[in-house]
Amino acid sequence: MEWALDIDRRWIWAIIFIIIGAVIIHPLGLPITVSPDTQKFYDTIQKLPEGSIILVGASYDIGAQGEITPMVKALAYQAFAHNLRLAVFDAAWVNGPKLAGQAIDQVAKEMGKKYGVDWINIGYKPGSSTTYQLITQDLISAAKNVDQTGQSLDQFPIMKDLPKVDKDHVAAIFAADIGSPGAGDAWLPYVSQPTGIPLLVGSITMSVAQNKPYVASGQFAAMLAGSRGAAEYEQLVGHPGAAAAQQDGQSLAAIYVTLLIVLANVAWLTTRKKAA
Amino acid sequence: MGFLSLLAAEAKSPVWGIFVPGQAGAFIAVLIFAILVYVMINRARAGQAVREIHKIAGLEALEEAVGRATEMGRPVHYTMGLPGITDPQTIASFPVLGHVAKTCARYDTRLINTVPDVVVYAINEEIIRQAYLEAGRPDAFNPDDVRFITDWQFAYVAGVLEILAAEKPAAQILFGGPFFAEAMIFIEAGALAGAIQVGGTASTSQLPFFVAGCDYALIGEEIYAASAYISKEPILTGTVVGEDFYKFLLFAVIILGTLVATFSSNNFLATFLKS
Amino acid sequence: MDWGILAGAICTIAVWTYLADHQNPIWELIQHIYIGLAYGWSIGYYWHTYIWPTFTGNKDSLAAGQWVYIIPIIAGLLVYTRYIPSIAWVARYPLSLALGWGAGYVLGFTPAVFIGQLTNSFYDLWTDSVSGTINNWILLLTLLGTVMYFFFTIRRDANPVMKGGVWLGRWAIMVALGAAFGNTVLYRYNLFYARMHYILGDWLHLAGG
Amino acid sequence: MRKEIPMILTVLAGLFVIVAKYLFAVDQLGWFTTANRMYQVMYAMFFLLGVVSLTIVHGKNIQRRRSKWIYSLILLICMYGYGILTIQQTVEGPQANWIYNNILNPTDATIFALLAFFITSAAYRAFRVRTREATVLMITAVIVMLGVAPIGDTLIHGWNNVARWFMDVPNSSAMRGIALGAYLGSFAVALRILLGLERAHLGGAGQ
Repeated sequence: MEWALDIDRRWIWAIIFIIIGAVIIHPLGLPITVSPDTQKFYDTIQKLPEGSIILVGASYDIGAQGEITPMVKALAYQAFAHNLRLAVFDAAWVNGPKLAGQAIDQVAKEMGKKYGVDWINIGYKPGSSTTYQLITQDLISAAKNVDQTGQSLDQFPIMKDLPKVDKDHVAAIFAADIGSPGAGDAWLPYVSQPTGIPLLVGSITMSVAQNKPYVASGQFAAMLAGSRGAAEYEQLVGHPGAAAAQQDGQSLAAIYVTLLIVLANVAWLTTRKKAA
Repeated sequence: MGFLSLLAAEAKSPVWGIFVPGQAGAFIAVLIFAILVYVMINRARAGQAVREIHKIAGLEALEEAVGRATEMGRPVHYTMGLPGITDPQTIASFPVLGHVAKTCARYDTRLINTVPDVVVYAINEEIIRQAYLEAGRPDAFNPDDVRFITDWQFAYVAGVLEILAAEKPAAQILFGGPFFAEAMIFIEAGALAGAIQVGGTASTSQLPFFVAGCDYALIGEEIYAASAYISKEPILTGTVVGEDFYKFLLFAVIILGTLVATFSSNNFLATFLKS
Repeated sequence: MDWGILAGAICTIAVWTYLADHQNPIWELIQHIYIGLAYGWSIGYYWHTYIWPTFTGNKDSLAAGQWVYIIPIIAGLLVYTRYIPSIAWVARYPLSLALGWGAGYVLGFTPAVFIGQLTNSFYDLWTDSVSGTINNWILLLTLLGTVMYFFFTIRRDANPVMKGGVWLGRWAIMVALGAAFGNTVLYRYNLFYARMHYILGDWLHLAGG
Repeated sequence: MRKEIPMILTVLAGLFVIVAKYLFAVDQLGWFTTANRMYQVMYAMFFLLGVVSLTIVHGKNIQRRRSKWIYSLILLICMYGYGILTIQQTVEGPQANWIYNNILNPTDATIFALLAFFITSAAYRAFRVRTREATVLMITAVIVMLGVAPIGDTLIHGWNNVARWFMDVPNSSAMRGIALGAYLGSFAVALRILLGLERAHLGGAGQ
């Protein structure tokens, strides 16, 4: 079995191209069941009164858009269908508001929602923890009164209902979580905990395990557990999209990596026995 | 909507007190912590005996890593991941960087430190310069070996991969954090270069790779004990001892709270702590 | 022909050349272009969404009468003195301020989150359902074990309680790290899937389903 | 002067935040909001440090004609060129946006997605059942992986729930244990800063 230990890793990599390519050309479409966590996420938003504002904390980067953007899109579908309003903001990830803004813009155009009335992109503002805290005291000041493109914020009607991020003006926060700073160490201590606004989290698959204690304690009101959670959410919202398609890739990836681990260890154990 | 917000404003009419409402429990928790740590520091200052920290293999291994690089005549690469000056993990990494830099200066081995954050970059350069000075080798310090790359994660990754490929370090130290996806790429690249790797982070999502990929790994809180462990300074050790006492308290609170939760439907302890 | 998608596809494939050879000129080129663009973008972004409005905006800016901002602006600019060796130490002023401020934030805000985690660890050890009771016992014991694993001043083999706790804690940590690893694998593949979909779907129009 | 004043600034800034956050009377004065605004402006002024550093590093490369200096030149041209373009037409301008969407975004996303390859080869080459701990780590990883992906449930009905139990019970409490420890560690570091015990940032290595 020594051959297995000496394999050039580029063969292992080539197979990744083949299996993921194959599943894109011929999707499997395996059925998925909706988990209680995702159902709770959906129900929480569904229960918000019409017209209320959800702050979209776009704490993510270009690299994570493959998982977070589908969540933001599905959120926009549900929120707009339910006549909720969205405000995009972040103080830690410079690209996040741009990416989330693009996704929401697409859905808004499709559903006839207007920028500045039904949604707004306040953009990224520097300052990290300080700025997260400052928006709970004075949002316009924290944003220096300009949106993503540099236009004055106070000319938009939605901002009249959003002078600051507190319980009276914001019904819920959706925070993307791709690690640190993210939902657990920025949005929770500096925004959600001081104001008492429920924190809904869209976590990348990688962070799900470490976010579980916060879901258990209720500090995260609900959480989308990575791409699987996003796919379940897309199913609930009725717009299956990128996340649903990714599930086939996940299935093959799980099998492939499992087989590799087994092969490598069998090979390692047999050669070790021979050496002994 | 307007009426509702008016009602809400009414409900929040000022209740005078010492603490901001809802913050008393948190304040007391911090206060007890501060007192414990302070008492332990004072004991240490007064020269009284302080408990010792048990052996932490990962920190002992730093010397071994630099030694290996010296034998092979190749540099050491030190990274803090994607640090930020206000992040405790970053702060915990500074003394370790100083220690590694001093060791490198003594062994006359090149230390390459790559940084993706401008503020931390400024600090790191100071720390390394100072370490070389303290080791009596100020001339050996090369400011170009402390490299700012960019604050964009994968631009940083791209830059570091280039440096790793060009410099072929014999030892790689990934300490502090916060670490994100770049950690695994560095560990893989380090393994490819045959480097001895020492890691430590409290960034939980990256810990599996540290445990699986590094020769030595510090898990979570262990990194915060590093500065005390390295310096053997009784005062810093005192803070770690204070922490340990606090953990006993934590233990007691959890067990007490569990007993209350099991035998009573009204958990007054939880209510008190959240007040 | 969508030139944008074509450009994106070329960039995507250029990055993949890294897998064949990690020092090839295509990779070198794309990586430097990318670093330059990444930083260039943030210059324009900061400029229009924060820096310029701080000086000339119609609210909360110098132009709107907030002259007091002169102080933090100068304090912030002091950080650039580090490029002038003779007065480089001046840069420590704003940095020290930032450090103390950050420490204050840690002690001011995270304890409330900490308390929330703590009060959720008061488990009911005798619930109505058998599975709930068993789960709560497991939750409590593994939590205590994990905390014991991080005692620094008590030797791990000091007494049977410590030994048992650390043993349980280490197993629990390994299970948690395994769960984290499994999730991470899937995460990486999801991102790769998105890139492959860009090439096979958006560019070549081969995606089925 | 060079070390004392920074030390005092550190302590004052830290104490101010704590007092303003916890004490009711200070909270009512609204000083914290003012201070936050000022701090934000100061922090924002740091934004050019990166540009300056990159210019110095790569400028030196070009000046001294170091190997691969041509790439440094390309980097600086891209940085300043794109910087000027985005200042001129904002980041949402037509050309600026085109470059972002069709060069920057695909490149960044693809570099990030390279991790799928590294994690696979790492799993193949580094993960061995050397110890019982490593065995547990791997078995859990496989159970969870197959449980999160729909394939597990398709192969064995109910696998999904097994994976969720692992995530919700042992994983959850161990993660909480790690987090509680990390919180305490971070409090201790913050406290050491405010007590003046941690002063590496002032240039001293350790003590």
